[in-house]
Amino acid sequence: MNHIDIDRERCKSCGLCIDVCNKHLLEFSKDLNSHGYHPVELRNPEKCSACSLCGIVCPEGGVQVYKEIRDKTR
Amino acid sequence: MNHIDIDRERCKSCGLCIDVCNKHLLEFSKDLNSHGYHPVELRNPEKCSACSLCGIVCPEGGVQVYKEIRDKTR
Amino acid sequence: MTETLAFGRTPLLTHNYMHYCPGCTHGVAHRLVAEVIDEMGIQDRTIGVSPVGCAVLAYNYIDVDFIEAAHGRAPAAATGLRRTLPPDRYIFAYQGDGDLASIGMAEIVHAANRGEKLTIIFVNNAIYGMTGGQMAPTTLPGMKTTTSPGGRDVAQTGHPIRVCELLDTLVAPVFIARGSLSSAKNTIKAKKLLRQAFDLQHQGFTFVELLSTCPTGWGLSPTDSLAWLDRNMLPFFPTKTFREPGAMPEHTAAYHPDLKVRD
Amino acid sequence: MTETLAFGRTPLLTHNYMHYCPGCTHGVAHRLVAEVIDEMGIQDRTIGVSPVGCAVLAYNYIDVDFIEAAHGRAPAAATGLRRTLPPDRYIFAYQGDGDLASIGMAEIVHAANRGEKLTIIFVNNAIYGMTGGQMAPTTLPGMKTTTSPGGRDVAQTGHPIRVCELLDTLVAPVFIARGSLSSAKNTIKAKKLLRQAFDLQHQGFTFVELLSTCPTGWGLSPTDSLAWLDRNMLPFFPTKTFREPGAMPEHTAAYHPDLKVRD
Amino acid sequence: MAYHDVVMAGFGGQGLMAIGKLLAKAAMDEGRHVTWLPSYGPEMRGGTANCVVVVDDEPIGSPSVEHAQAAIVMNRPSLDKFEDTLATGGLLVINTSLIAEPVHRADLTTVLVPANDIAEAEGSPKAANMVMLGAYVAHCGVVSAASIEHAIEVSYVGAKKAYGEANLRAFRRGLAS
Amino acid sequence: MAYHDVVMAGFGGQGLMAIGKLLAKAAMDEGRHVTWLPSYGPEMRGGTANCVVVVDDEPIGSPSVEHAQAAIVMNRPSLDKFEDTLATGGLLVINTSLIAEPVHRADLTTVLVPANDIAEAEGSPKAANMVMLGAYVAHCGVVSAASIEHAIEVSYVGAKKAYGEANLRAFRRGLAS
Amino acid sequence: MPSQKQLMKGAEAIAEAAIRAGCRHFFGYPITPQNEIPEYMSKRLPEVGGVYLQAESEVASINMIFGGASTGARVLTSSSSPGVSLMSEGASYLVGAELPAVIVNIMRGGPGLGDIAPSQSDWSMMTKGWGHGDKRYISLCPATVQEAVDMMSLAFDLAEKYRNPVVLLGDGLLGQMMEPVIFPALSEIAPEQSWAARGKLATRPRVIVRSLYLDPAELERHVDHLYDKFARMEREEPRAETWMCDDEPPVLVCAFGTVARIAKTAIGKLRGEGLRVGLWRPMTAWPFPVESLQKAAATSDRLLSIEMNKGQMVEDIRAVIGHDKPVGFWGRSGGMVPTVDEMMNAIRGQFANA
Amino acid sequence: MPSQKQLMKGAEAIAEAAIRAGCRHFFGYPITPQNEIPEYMSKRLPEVGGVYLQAESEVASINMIFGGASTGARVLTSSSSPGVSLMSEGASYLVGAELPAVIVNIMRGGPGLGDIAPSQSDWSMMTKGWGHGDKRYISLCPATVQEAVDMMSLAFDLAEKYRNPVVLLGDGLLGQMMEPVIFPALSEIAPEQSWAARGKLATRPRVIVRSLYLDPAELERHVDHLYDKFARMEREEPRAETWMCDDEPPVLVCAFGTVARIAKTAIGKLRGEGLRVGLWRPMTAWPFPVESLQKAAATSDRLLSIEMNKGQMVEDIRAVIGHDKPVGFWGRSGGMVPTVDEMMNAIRGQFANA
Ligand SMILES: Cc1ncc(C[n+]2csc(CCOP(=O)(O)OP(=O)(O)O)c2C)c(N)n1
Ligand SMILES: Cc1ncc(C[n+]2csc(CCOP(=O)(O)OP(=O)(O)O)c2C)c(N)n1
Ligand code: SF4
Ligand code: SF4
Ligand code: SF4
Ligand code: SF4
Ligand code: SF4
Ligand code: SF4
Ligand SMILES: [Mg+2]
Ligand SMILES: [Mg+2]
Repeated sequence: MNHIDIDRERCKSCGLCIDVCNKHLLEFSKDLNSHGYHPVELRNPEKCSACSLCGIVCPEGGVQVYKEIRDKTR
Repeated sequence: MNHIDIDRERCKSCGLCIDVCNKHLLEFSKDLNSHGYHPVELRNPEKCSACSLCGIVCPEGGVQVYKEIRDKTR
Repeated sequence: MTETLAFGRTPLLTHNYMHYCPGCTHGVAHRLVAEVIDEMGIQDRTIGVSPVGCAVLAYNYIDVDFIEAAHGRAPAAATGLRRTLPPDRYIFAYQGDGDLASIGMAEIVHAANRGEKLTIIFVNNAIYGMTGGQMAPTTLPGMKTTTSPGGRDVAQTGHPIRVCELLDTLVAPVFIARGSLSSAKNTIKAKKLLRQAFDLQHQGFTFVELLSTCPTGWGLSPTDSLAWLDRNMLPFFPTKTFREPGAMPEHTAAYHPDLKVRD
Repeated sequence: MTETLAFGRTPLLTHNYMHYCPGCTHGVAHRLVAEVIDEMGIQDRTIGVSPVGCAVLAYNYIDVDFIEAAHGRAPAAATGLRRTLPPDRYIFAYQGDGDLASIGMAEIVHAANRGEKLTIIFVNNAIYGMTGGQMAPTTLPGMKTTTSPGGRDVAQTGHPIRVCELLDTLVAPVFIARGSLSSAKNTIKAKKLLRQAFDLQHQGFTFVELLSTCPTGWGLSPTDSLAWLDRNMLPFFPTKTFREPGAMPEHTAAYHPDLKVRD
Repeated sequence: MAYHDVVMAGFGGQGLMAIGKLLAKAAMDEGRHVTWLPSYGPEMRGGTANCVVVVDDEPIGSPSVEHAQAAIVMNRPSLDKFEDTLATGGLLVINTSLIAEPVHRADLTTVLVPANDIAEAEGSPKAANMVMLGAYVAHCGVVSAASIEHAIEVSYVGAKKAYGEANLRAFRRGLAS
Repeated sequence: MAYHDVVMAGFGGQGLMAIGKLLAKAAMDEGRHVTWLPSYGPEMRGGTANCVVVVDDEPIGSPSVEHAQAAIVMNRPSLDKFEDTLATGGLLVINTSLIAEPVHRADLTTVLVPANDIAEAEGSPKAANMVMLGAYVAHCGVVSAASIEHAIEVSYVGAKKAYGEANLRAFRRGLAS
Repeated sequence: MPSQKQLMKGAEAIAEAAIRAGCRHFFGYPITPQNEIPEYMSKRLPEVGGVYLQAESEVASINMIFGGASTGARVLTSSSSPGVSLMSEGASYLVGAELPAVIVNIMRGGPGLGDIAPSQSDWSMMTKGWGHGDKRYISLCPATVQEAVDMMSLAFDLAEKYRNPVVLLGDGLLGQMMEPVIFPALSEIAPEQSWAARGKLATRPRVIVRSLYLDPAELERHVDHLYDKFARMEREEPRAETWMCDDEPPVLVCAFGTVARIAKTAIGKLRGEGLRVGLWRPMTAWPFPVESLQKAAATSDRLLSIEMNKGQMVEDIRAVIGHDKPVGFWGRSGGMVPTVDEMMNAIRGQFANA
Repeated sequence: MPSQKQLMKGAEAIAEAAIRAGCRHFFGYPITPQNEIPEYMSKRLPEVGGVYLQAESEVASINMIFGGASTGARVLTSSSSPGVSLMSEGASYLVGAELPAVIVNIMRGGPGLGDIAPSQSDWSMMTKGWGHGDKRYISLCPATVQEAVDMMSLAFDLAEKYRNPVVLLGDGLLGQMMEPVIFPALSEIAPEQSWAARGKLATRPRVIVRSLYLDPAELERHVDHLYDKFARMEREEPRAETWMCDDEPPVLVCAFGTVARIAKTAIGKLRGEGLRVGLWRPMTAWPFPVESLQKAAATSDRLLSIEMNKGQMVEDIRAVIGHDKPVGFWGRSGGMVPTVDEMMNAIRGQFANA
């Protein structure tokens, strides 16, 4: 399954990734991180296209995007 | 008669007026002024057209040009 | 089922937590620079020059040797590096619009004019971020800042300076381009410009302006800031490549410098 | 038989003996400025700013109130005058190419960009006259000076800076022109440019570059210097009017500054 | 109370500077000497920030303070920083909406205020700072509540009036907490 | 001659600096201590200029001099300036090609040299300065003529060799004058 | 109308005080910790018909000041340490051309970029080395926001009295803190100086504002003239405060600016402990109040200079005291503000030494 | 190969000496009376594989020096008073970032544009106030062209020893005069400093050359570290000469640079008249040679400082001597060079006073 990995401590709740994800998969967490921000979380990983846009816009370099590799022989 | 008036003490013998006078009326004097330059002198005033070119190029503002006013009734 | 890293954090970014405000695109610009250096494999040959401005701490984040220049003087300091280091080094300076276009105008014009073999990254956010949002030379007409409380009055303070256009009148530069960090698409393009500049650096002076946001100084949310940039900065600061190697400003090509005064 | 003064010495020139070298066209430029002020009848409302350069003593020769600025800072000092004096005053600064295009690059760009209501007279003789003939930013490629003994090497020091072209990228200026003092004909034209600039000064920033000679620095006779100027400077520094009121650089007209950030 | 000092600390943006100024203004209006001194980190936004207010009947010497008599802390890092430095027997007002940690020092008077919760309940989520100020004034008494209320009234005028009223309500909730 | 100083003055461009350097070089080659100090007006070209050369067997203190022991003057303003300041009994070498005025002081040894005329006659109109130097050396003897001739030879080499030879001739004409 | 008491940041109060003193023209460039001065000016000056102009740099600021002062206007610029460094050349030009102007330096930690925290480490630069050549500047050192306000009109008056630049020397603490303050009434000053370059008049000789005197003899005369003014400043302008000195305390603390007020707290507490300590505070860094110091020191056994730097004013104190009695130094640098407790310890140490 | 004796202008000799000392990079901007330095460099450096670069201003020069020094290269700039003023900020940055570099100041008359004649009026700026913050520079003051040559390699060595900028402080007289001079052999210095920014190596921690320490506690530690270096300089680097002092003369003349050599002539003549006068000459303006002065002054009754300014070094002398004995001052300013005669008169006056 595609998914993204958000560095909770780096996230500053700027919301740029939320805005750019055209699948609308990202939301602020209710919890605060130690810097006082509500880090972003991925809601429905199964819908993630691993398009990387969230990573490209994140000013904190806080997002890594993983793409599932399907076995081509299948 | 047209003529020009050269401020001997201002003249620095740069020769720009000599060069610009297309009637070739200007020459360096043999004498030095108090600054050590050979000031320019007008040789044949009768040929001067009062074109003012010598005055326009003189960096010292050292040339004044006088034009004869002929009586138009004559 | 295996997975691959589609988008990862370049190792050229250190682990330090960045001091930038939420949504500030300085962070994006940093990442792009780090990625380019990483991809070119020149980390050990690259020296950065940080500005005085919000990016003064750039050395905390980009993992190459760094020097910190006085306000506006990064092009001079970078010149000092270039003229003393072996030619294989890559040298970049990172400057804000106050740093580069205000106090540092003489230094950037002259480094460009000398054709210093540098890459200058000009992060234009139309404001003095670090000092609390004062008017910059690139502040837009009518834009409110802490020193233009009624909006920039062009009759008193003039219009924004377009640095790319200005530098494009000089003969020596080999690459001058303006990009924008206002969207993912533009960010990808901006990275290409940075890569071009670094690739061309050993041929001469290279310059990349990046239109950037300052949500804090602008008093807008990060997302609104991106939209504001697109709507208001782009019409006056068109994104394009102004100079590529071989191109020359008007009147220059026809001119054959072969004269000598005195022998 | 009576006679009339076809060409006289303007009373705006003082009686002081000028310290310039024989044939130096600084003297011509001084005279033109004095004549323009005289013809406009604004002697009592004009304040000059002298540079640091051979023309530092301009105040000894042109009979108006004067201030003497630090090297390169005449546009800033003139700004100080403009912003504190009644608006009817005429303010001009007279600067050399080292003064204006080297150390003073930031100040001239910013005064121009702010649209300061000034006339800047830029006497470009492609060399540092006063200090003994060092390379200037406007020194021509290959030209020998005391600090480019092998001729200006464009690979190391770049090409001459064309200041008119550079300033012409800014929005605010209302008049930018380049003239030459290389002949009587050009001198007459140059005076017209100066007059235009003074006439337009209360509308905004006005700038006249005058290509000028430095026989001493160039190591040529005064007459050879004029010819050298024509042959070598003109191809790179075309004489023309770059900006007139109403004209604007590309992209500017289309731009409508009506935005506000924060209310 | 002749001499009093208090430090107010939290994340940038939590409004600590503003309540410090209100306190200072109130003290000034009561005819006291007063200083207000801010301190910021390198961040323009976010990060931690604090201010110190000193009130005295005499002209004030140092506007900065090593061991404050009171502290208003609105986030965890500020608690860590200021709990240790408070003067013996000092007053510590803590925003429990954001700080779960217990206070270790036993010699302090500790006031626990769920300021964000109270402010949200009041319909003014941004006024948690005012709740804290209210609680502080209630327990410390360096100035009268009326002086603070007056300071709020004159500080938020014109377009900010509605905002001032919300602040006033939050302050009163804090006073009563 | 243990200590000697001389001032050389004239219009800028008359080559005073150059003959001062030749004297200094000759003195150095003779193993003496020497200083050479120029002085210019505001003009880049023209105006007056002078240099002072001090020669001594001891290390030299002041490179500038109030009352010189000798003067080479090549124009009128320099005569006006330096005649008065010369030390009692000093040596004054005057270029009579350009200076018609008489010398007023009776206590000086005055050497009159029509330097420009001699140089022109010699076919090197620009070498009037060398003529003056020759006359000075002949009357003063601070260095030997041979040392000056050597200095001229090594100073004008390559493309300037012909120029050096003309200078040498002019210098010798001065010596003999 | 003098205003009623207001709570105001030092930096803003300084700006308002300048306006009250008749300043209508400000040229400056942002730098922390004094941005509130230009920001306040940008808002307030247009309201009173004045001009705020953001310069492209501090080099430009000081040269705009040069131009503005040349017309006789009351002009102001402000900056902090690195920016003030950049003004060195221009400051020397102001002295040379005999132009009045006021420059505010809200000092921060150095050298180099340093930090943005309060410091007093430009004492030596401002009193001795600011720019080249033989030159001097009057420097006023307020300790409170109210004093800064009061000194602002004094600064303009002195600048005009002597036709010389005057410095208001504060630190980040003074610039950033708020205190209650009362302002004098707004005054309008018409620039009617006979030496001002405003256009050639038939009624006076032509004005040339310059610092070039190519003839060394003439320059020397000019410098002598400047030094006559400096000597007069040294006679007429030293200002200092002594505090808690009536009982001729054996230990005399010397401190200026905000450090002096912290020292007052410390001294007050030490007095509570029974230790006899007094304070001497120069209110002018230059001219250094030599006589006042001599008088205050005469009855004490030892002096201790306390500064927010590595020991700068102490050099001037030692120059005055000579070897007559010990002059100690204690300070914090790099933006560290001395605490009352550590200051008390440092002062106690003087008694231990005695 | 050490060269044979050559007749050379001071300014050119300084340039050649820098090259001999391993300097291959010069950045500078023309200004009289030191143009011969850049001019010489522009010709000579390319011959030895070095780089001459004309900067756009002195502000750019000092910042190019900053970049060049960051790579460990031996870098030089030179200027004269107004240009050196403009370098103030950058100089402070060099200290803060601990960079070695050599700056030549060939002083001219000031303040402002002043004139182009010899002067010593930047003593105070260079020793106390050059730039903001707590900082120090070693300043070497040669009196002869040969000494300037010798001090040039010392300057580079000291700069590297302490990682701090070093100033060669000359005056227009020194720069413009010709004297015979012998040069040391040409040396090549490879920039292999561990602290140099030349590209990140696996073998050492990443290099960051900076002067910003945002945490005041950290900046204070850094400044303390700088002051440890300054204290070491004060112990190890003061240099001075005493002359004609063996017979413990009652009058001690103090002079530096070219004034000291003129003073030697004057003293020599006065000795001829039977007056017992000695000379004390600091060869380092900072660190000021306190011990040497104390020693020389110990046996004299009165001191007279002679300077080409309005009295700057005399302040340092008075700080050392205190009230122990009279310290007089006599000088010329504005570019006037003291003559031997008037100097003799001034010194004679000391005997009259006695
Ligand atoms: C000589 C000097 N002047 C002023 C400053 C204060 N200062 C620091 S950053 C800055 C401007 C920052 O604006 P910009 O370059 O646009 O960078 P941004 O913060 O917007 O990225 C200023 C004026 C300084 N540090 N040094
Ligand atoms: C700060 C400073 N730097 C350098 C100088 C020395 N200087 C005087 S004039 C000049 C350049 C003159 O050249 P330019 O402006 O072209 O005028 P020109 O003499 O050719 O007319 C320089 C570098 C100075 N006076 N001040
Ligand atoms: S990778 Fe694309 S789809 Fe997945 S969360 Fe990020 S932006 Fe959304
Ligand atoms: S873009 Fe980055 S910092 Fe911003 S909300 Fe998303 S993860 Fe957080
Ligand atoms: S006015 Fe014309 S014709 Fe007469 S001398 Fe001058 S240039 Fe020649
Ligand atoms: S142009 Fe003027 S200065 Fe030149 S030679 Fe003619 S008169 Fe003389
Ligand atoms: S102030 Fe502006 S530029 Fe600076 S970090 Fe914040 S958002 Fe970015
Ligand atoms: S040096 Fe050149 S510019 Fe200066 S006066 Fe001489 S010729 Fe004119
Ligand atoms: Mg910016
Ligand atoms: Mg020029």
